[in-house]
Amino acid sequence: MRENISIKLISEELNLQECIDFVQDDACGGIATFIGTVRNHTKGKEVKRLEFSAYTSMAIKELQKIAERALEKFDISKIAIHHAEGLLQIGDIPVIIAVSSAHRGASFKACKFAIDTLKKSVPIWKKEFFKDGEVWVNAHP
Amino acid sequence: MRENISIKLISEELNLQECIDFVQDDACGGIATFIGTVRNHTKGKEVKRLEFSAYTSMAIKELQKIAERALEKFDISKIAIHHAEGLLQIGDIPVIIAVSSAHRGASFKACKFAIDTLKKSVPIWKKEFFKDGEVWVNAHP
Amino acid sequence: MTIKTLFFGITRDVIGKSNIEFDLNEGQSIADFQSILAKNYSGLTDIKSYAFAVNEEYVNEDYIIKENDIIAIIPPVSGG
Amino acid sequence: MTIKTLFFGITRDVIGKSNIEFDLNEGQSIADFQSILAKNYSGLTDIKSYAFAVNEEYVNEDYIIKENDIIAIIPPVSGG
Repeated sequence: MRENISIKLISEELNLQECIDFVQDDACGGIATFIGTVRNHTKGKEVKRLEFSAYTSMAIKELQKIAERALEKFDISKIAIHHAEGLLQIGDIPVIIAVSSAHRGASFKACKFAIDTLKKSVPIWKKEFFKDGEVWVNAHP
Repeated sequence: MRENISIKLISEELNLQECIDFVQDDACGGIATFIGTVRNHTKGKEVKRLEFSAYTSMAIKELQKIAERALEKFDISKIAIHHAEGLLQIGDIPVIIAVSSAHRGASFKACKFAIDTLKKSVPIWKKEFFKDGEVWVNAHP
Repeated sequence: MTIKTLFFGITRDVIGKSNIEFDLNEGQSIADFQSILAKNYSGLTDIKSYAFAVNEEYVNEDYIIKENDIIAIIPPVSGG
Repeated sequence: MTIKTLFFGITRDVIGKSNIEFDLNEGQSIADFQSILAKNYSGLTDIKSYAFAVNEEYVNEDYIIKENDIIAIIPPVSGG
């Protein structure tokens, strides 16, 4: 792993400060972050909890690729992408992305690129649990 | 102050977790943040430290206006804008902006709007200290 | 040749297993394999769409499956 | 009327004071006041530009200064 990239896919609670500390760089003027939070509803239905499962080895490779592409595309210094696996409750944090850059525009763009791409390409799946059942998100037409 | 806005302009260290906890909302899917960090150089010159001073009462009003405009312009839930006053060292955090929203696009946009506007309109001034002198940023033609 | 196939997310629920070994002929493509899957597991047709990865990299339909490949069925992802 | 004026950032350094009371006539605008300032404090002309606030709100040149107003000289801001 390159020294300006931190990738994690773990069953423990994600640590925001760890991501900030990783990307913090004395040559940088700012850090943009995106912190996912588990929502209590989806399409009007109350969500009780979520479960994330992953093709872990491939997911880590895909996360790494996103980080590398972000470093190529944008004038940024460091990037951390941490994602949780397993059961999450409402308000828990499934994902943290943090990006540092000398000028803030680049870190905003890279952060948005990373979360948008993650949601399209990384083999991680979310199951939503309702009072009356459970559903794999995005799975059905 | 509205219950979905947290504004601070303080001499103590800013607290990222406090901003996150304030904007965290069970109805929201994500939080975008911007964290300013003191850079060790400016235009090729090494910066030793910074000092922020403010027209405090007016600055708080202007910060509040930015937060209110962000809530009007974007589909966001809550916003925190915390800014530091006084002496800061390299790596210290002069500003934190955190925004929560149901859908992530809105919080990214609002966060960028808030920092861009803050840098244009809020009566806070930064003095950079170099080895051989000090300069008010943006002051001279 | 015997090819190991991994199932995730909804496809794992539909198939009822996390992995299956398939007997394939040399020269068969991912498209060929998809037909075999669809024939054997009709439940898969209820899924919006799914992609394939071989050895942890996405591949397209034309990919020719090789000995020792590990195929993964990737239903629509929903991380983040 | 006596009008209190506040100085911040570089203007405070140039003037050497954080506030000054000026004697102004009724009906004078911010533009008039700016001329008075420029005449008395030539150092201000070295500054890129500066704005004015009255009672903690930005005002433009046309604003007519009123009794009890508190004027603030706002040099280019650099927060964040």
